[in-house]
Order: sequence, then structure tokens, then C-alpha cells
Amino acid sequence: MNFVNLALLGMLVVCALAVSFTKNLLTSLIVYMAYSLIMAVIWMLLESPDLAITEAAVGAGITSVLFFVTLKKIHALQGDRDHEQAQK
Amino acid sequence: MSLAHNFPFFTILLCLLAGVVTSVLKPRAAKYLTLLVSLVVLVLSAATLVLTLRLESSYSFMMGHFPAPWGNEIRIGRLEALMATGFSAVLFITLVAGLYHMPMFVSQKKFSLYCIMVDLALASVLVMLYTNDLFTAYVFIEIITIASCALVIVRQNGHTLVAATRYLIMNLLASGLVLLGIAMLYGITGHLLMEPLQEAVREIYQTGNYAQPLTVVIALITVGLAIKSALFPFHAWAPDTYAFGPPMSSAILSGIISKAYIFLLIKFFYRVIGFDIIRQSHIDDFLFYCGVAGMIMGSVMAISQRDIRRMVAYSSVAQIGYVYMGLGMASMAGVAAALFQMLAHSAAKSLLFLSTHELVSVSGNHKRFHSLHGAGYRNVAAGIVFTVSAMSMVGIPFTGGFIAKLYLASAAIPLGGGMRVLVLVALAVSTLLNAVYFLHTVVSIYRRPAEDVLYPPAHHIPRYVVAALFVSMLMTVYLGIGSGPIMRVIESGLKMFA
Amino acid sequence: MLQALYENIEQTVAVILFGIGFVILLLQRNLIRKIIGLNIMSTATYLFLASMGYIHGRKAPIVVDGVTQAIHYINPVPTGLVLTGIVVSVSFTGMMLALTVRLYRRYRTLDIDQIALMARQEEVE
Amino acid sequence: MSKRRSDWQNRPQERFVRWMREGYLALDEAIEDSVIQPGEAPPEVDPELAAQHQEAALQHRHDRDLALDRLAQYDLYAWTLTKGRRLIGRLHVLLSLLLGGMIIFFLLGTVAHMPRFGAADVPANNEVITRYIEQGLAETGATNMVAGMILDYRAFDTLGESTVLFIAACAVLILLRIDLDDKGQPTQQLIAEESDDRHYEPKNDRILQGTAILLTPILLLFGLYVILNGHLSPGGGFSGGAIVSSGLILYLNAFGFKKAGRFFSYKTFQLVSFGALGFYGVAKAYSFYCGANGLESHIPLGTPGAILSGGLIMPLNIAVGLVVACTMYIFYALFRKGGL
Repeated sequence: MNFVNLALLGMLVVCALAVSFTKNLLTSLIVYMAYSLIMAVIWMLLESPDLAITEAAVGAGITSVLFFVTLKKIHALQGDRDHEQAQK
Repeated sequence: MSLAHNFPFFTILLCLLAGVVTSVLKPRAAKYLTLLVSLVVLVLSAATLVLTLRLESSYSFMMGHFPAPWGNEIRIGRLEALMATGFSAVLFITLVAGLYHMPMFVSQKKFSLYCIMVDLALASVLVMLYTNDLFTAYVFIEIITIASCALVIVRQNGHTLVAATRYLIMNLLASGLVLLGIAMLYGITGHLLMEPLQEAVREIYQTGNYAQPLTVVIALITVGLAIKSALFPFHAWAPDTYAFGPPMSSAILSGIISKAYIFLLIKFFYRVIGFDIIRQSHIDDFLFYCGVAGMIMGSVMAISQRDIRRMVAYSSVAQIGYVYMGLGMASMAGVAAALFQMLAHSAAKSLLFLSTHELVSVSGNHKRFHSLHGAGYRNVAAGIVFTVSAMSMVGIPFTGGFIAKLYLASAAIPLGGGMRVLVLVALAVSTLLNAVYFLHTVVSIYRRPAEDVLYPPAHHIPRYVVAALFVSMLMTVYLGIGSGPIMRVIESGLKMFA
Repeated sequence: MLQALYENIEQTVAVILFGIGFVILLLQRNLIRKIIGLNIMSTATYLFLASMGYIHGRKAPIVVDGVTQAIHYINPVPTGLVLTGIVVSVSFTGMMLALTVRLYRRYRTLDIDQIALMARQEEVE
Repeated sequence: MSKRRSDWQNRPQERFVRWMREGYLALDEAIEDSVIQPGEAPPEVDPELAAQHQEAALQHRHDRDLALDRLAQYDLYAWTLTKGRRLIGRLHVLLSLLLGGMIIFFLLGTVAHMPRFGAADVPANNEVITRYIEQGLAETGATNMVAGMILDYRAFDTLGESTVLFIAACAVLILLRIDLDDKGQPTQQLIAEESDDRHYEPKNDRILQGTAILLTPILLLFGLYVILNGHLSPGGGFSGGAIVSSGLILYLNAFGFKKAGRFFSYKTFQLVSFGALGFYGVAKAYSFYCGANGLESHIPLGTPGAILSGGLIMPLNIAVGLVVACTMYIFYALFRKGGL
């Protein structure tokens, strides 16, 4: 239990750092999704099932969908070169 | 409990429900509903003020069947009622005088959405005035943040989008700080309601357990609210937001919403922490010096603007500096002066934004000063109103601003030597700088325009707009002449407040 | 001090995440990453808040078999507050993303500095 | 007149303003003088020409004004973009890291002084909590204490929270909704958005549609279950509403706007959010009013544990769920193509 907890918390920090260091927007978004899911598990370990279900549905679900549809709108999904340049 | 005790609750609920109802209304109906709601809120708040003047102490109103530490509650006293009356009066006048030119900025189909934002902004301002629970305050801070951002972006051009993005980023940062502060405070005290919080804070102060987290909590919440109310070093979002949004939104944002945050901060200082602990933590000094710096720097930046609306926006930063200077004195007189300055500035600044718009629109929508030559003749009413509110900003006798400065100066007299001198010098310098840019503007709107320049034909301004502007101008003048009773209400209200 | 930090490991991590989110918010010029940074910052705050309510060996606050003694359940207040917070942060995310879409439609870039520069140039044109 | 003006200009206050504006005011005056030349438009010229002349003068002045502005503002910005870019970039990075590090450092120092994690004697574990847990079942009728707390004890906060969602939806509507034109026909922008939306997607994807047929009912049912059992088990309006909306979004993705529009239009959004929030507001207003004035509210609490129990909690959960589902769905639809 304690080990799992520590590992999850460590992964949270790693994910948060990875968001900043990945080159591609899509990657950082997927990393953020993973971050939300880990957060949901941590809520579960903290004995807050209400939060876990809400975080999984709202944080990892709807928020990510909104991010993806935004990426689609700004044509960042197919990863064409000039957009990558524009982001830098 | 008589019916009159319910009035504050009714005002909050009325605004919330009006916001919801407005979403299904046609634009015309939405406009009238919004006007009606703000008028009713004004009347009910005035009635509450009359009621609280009769009461000896403030009373709390349970939101639900459960008493305070378990349920939510709001608490109503003289000061809250006075502020609610003042703000709703300013909002009503702003709506009357400003709604007619909103079609210039927002499309007909989105107009009811704009009205929703106004209603909900008023609701959350009222909640922030009355609430007795920190978490409720946080939730309504978030509503007001979204509402004020939406008030700006109804005018959809590049600048408002950029300004709104900046605004939102800064404000979300501030919300994060406030929430972290509330979370820590909950962790070390176990309460969210203000009275038990104060007891717990006293105990922490006496025993010294968790004293270090308490200091961090005070710093976090103060900085968060200071960012939201555009105190000097954190003001980066303010000028663009005020200058590019529709004038009515700028009037609401600068006149009412930024004041609501400051009121919440005062409430936090008085009711949750207590001023002796504030003094211990030196947060008051921080606010004091930031306020003084804001007074000077805001004016200096306002002078260097070439666009009249940005100038007015920067003068807001300077005026917020006055409020924080009064708050930073950490004395009863200082806070009372700050509250009076809030009222005076709220009345004058909304007028200033609205009349600036009128002046600019009779000058071919050019905001440069030399395009404005003669604007005071082309629109006489707006010229007079602008002049009077500019006089209030500068602090010329018989206006609210003068009295506010007088109270600030007299609050500084009992302070220690260095601080007293600093306050007086800062007031003098800032008044001088204000005079430089406001009087320059007043002179330039009354200069003779170049003979050959063709200005667009002056559009007809409805009579009721002129009437509303003049009523509001009289309010500013009244604050300058009849300030005695208001100041007495503020002082007795502050005694009831703690 | 390290011992204390280890005992409060949830809060320690929450504070570190808060700082990381803050730095992402300041450093990244890409709007989407800024929004992610904001979200990380707010979830960190929620983690901090929720960790206040946990008590070792107690269960989630859902009454089972009619047991209603306080010593069996954890503190429900932080859970309720965080629930509110999560919903607030999703509405903000939606709004920021909508602003991003509009800005991109107009300026064809996500870099906030460039956008500000272009808006500045527009002002004088 | 000119003498008077020059006197006025020489006042210290005016000179200060000029100094502050770095001499641009003097340039303004120069332009003004160059534009206003009284002899240039003789009075006998026909009025149309005079008007043209005047307009040209105004335009000219405006252009010069803009040129000056461009100069003034572009200088600094050009510097920050070219020569100053690296310096400012480095400074920004350094300052941000420093600030972030300071925040982490101070907060870590605070965390070390916070109450121990998981201990039973923390200050947060006080009489407030005891009543929530021990009396909660009897007073609210909800087995899930969190639901009882946020929808009954602290219902005002939750009312605010639903309002946040509603106002966010309205704000996104302001930002992204593309209106039909006055005749009710789609505008150019709307058509462009729609074609942009279809850009990457096959129109009728068999796999997606098959999955959607299978999953949508399950998602909707599960969402409904979570909403309706909000007072008995984890979940409630917020999570259930999000699940329902994810089902709707899946359907929309698979079958397109035309089919989804049959059961969910802008009107639906207006009516549902109006109905749900209005119900929430009115119900809570009644309960607040009764509570504050010491009246009995006559809302039966039911048998704890049964589906029809918990007084107002289940209806409120349904209202919240509807608001959340509508808001999330309309977020998605607006992001996709600016309308429903």
C-alpha cells in the first residue's frame, strides 16, 4: 500500500515534468491524461470514491476530449511541420 | 425574524434566478429584466441599510436548516448593506447610461448572454459582500472571474481576446493561490466559517502551534486577492482589459468588481485574522508600500499614455493604490478611509468610463487627445460629467475624491513619523500627477477644434442617459459635501464588522 | 524536517506539483501547455486539500450497515470541497480552450508572445 | 490666439506632459500646424470639394497619428524580438525558475509544520465532522455523507458551483457560437467551419458507428445509475452528468450533427439548463427560506438506503446532472463547429 502510494505520487511528478519537456503537443496531452488517471487512483487510495469517479469522468474524460477537439481545430493533430515550428 | 431580514437573501437569489431566466429570453426582454433586477436590488439593499441602521449589531442568516458551522450562512451588517447599496446604485446607473450603446459592441443575438453575465456578476458581488464562509467566497470568486472575462470578450476583436487571455491567466493563478490558502487554513483550524476561524486563529496565535503556516496562509490569500484587484505590481492585466472592453464592462469591472475583492480582503483581515496578527505578520506594510508605489507609478504611467481610455485605465491602478494604502495603515481610521475611497472611486470611475466613450464617439472614434479637441462642446453633458468626475479623481474640493484623500491624510496623522511623512508626501505627489493628466485632458476637450476638421454628426443621446449621468454626478458631489453621515455609517459598521 | 516532509508525503508532492504547474504556466509560451500547467496547479491544490481529510484506518464516508460512529469514517468536508473545485476547473479549462481556438483562428499561432505582438501591431494599423 | 496658445503650452504642467510623452506631443502640434492651413481651402470652392478636402485632412491627420504610434510602439517591441530576445528570454526563464523554486521552498517549509497526515487528532477532525457523520443520516436521509453534505448542509456552495458551469457554458457560447445571418441562412464562416470540421474524418465510419451503437446506451444507463444513486453510493450529479455527456459526445462523433441535432438543439440546451437550474434555485430558495425563518419545510426524507430517500437530494442530483451533461455536450459541439 505504502509502496504503491509512493510510486503513484512519484509518477505524478514525472508526468507533470514530462508535460513541459515533450516536444509534441499531442504527447504532452496524453501525458496529462495519464496524470489525471493517476490522480483518480490516488483519490481512491485516499478513501474518496466520489472524487475518484468525478476525476475519472470529468478530469480524465471530458477535459481531455475538450483538449483533443481543440488540437483538431488548430490542426495540430496531423503534426505538420510549420505548426511545430510555430509552437516553438 | 421579520420579512425585512430576508432582503439580502432575496437580492442574491433574485440575481441568480434572473441570470437563469435571462438565458431563454429575447434580447429586449433580457435588457429590461436586467434593469429591473438591478433596480430591485438597489431598493432592497437600501431597505436593508435602513434596517441595519436600527439594529445594534449585525445578524446572520442561515442558508438552510442547519446552523452555522454545519450549514452555510450570510451575515449582514451596516457596512455590507452600505456597500451593497452603493454598488447596486452604481450598477443601475451604469446600466441605464450604458446599455443603449451596447449594440455597437455586441451582436443582437449574443445580447441576452451579456445580460446573464451582468446578473450573475451582481449576484456574486452581493455574495462576496455578505458571505460569512470562506469557501462560498471562493466559489463566487470563480463565478465573478468568468463573468468579468465574458463581459470583456463580448466585443470580439483581437485586443479583447488577448486582454481576456491575460486576464484569465492572471486571475486563475490568483484563484489557485487563494484556494491553496483556504486549504491550508482549513488544515490548521478545521473550519471554514469566519467566527470559529477567528477563535482558532487566536488560539494558534497564543499557543504558537502552526504559526508558520498561518503566516503563509495570510500571504497567499492577500496576494491572491491583490492580484485580482490589480494592486500595483500585479496590475499587468488591468489596463488592456479596461481599455479595450466595452465601456460599460470597463465601468462594471473597475467600478464594482475590483472593489468586491478588496471588501473580501478587508473581511478576511477583520473577521478571520484580526489586525493585531496582521500587524505581526507585516502584511500590512507590504500592502502599504505597494499601495504607495501604485499611487505614484499608476499616475506616471497614465501620463505617458496617448490613448484616453488607457489613461483612464491606468488611473484605476493609481486609485486602487489609495485604497490599499488606507488598508495598509492597519488602523480603524485607515480602513474607514479606504472604504470611503472605494465608494467615491466606484461612483466616479464608472462615470469616467461612460463619459469618455461619449466624448470619443463624437470625435470620430479617435482616442488620441488632439482628436478630442472641442469634444466638450459637441457633447455638452458628457463634457460636464467628465470634468466633474475627473475633478473627483484629482481630489478637488466638493467631490468624493477630495474627502477620501482628506480622510486618508487624517488617518495618517496618528501613525509613526516616517510613515506619516510618506503618506502625506505620496498623497501630495499623486494629487499633483493626477492633476497633470486629468486637467490636461479636460483642457484638451474644451480646446477649440481645428476649423477645417469634419467631425461626424453627433448622434442623438437619449434624455434618460443624460439624466442618469447627471444623477451619478450628483452622487459624486454628494459624497463630497454630505460625507459626514456616510462616514459615520462606515465607522459604526466597522465596529459591528469584527 | 525531512522526516516531517516524508510523513506528509501527499502534501509534499502536492506542493511540488503546485510549483511545477506554476513554472509551466510562466515559462511555456504555448497556450495549450499553459492551460495544462494551470490544470496541474489546480489538481495539486485539490490533492493538498483532500489529504487534509484522510485518517489512517478509516473508511470512505458512506454509511454501511447503519454504523454511524464518527470514528469509522474519514472527514467528508475536503471531499465535498474538492468536488466543487474539480467542476470549477473544468469550466475554466473549457473557457481557456475556447479563447485559444479564437486566438488561433485570428492569428494562426499558439505563442502568446507573438499573439500579443501581432495584436499590438494591429492596434496601430 | 496663437500667442495665447503658446503661452498655455509653456506652462510647466504642459511641458511635463510633453516630457513624459518623449516629445511626441510636440510632433502632434507640428502635424496639426501642417494640416491646418487656413488659406488652403478658399471659401468660393463648391461645398462638395470642401467636404472632400476636410475628409482628406482628417484622414491625413489620422494616418500621421498612426504612423507615429507605430514608430513609438514598434521600437521597443522590435528590440524585444530581435536583439533583446535572448536576453529577455533568459531573464524570464531565470526569474520564473527562481520564483517557482521559492514558492516550492516556502511551501515545503510550511508542509513540514502542517498537522501530521492521517492522524486522528488533526484540527480538521472536529465537532463539525462529528455531526456530519453521526447525524447526517438522520438529518439528510442520504447514505453517502458527501452527497448529504454538498447538497443539503452546504447547498449554497453547490448552487454556486452549478452556476459556474452554466456561466462557463454561456461564456463559451459568446466566444464560439457562430450565428445564422438575419435571414436564418448559414453564414460563410459557419460553412467554412463545417468543412474544416469534416476535414480529417470519414463521414460514416462503420467501426465507430458499431461501437457507438453498442456503447452509447450503456454509457447513458450507467450515467443515469450514477446520478440516481448519488445519495446512496459514490457519484452524483457531477460525475453522472459527465458520463451521460460522454455518451452523447460519442453518438455525435459517430453519427454527425444532423442525427444528433434531432434530439439535442440549442433550444434543448436553453430549456434544459433553464429548467434544471431554475428548479435547483427555486427548491433551494424554498428550503433556505424555511430554514432561516424557522419554518417546517415538509419535505419527506424517506427510509435511508432506499432509492426514493434523502429528501431533495435526488431531484437536486438530477438537476445538477442535467446541467453538467448539457454544458459538457455544448462545449464539445461549440468547439467542433460553433453551433449545434
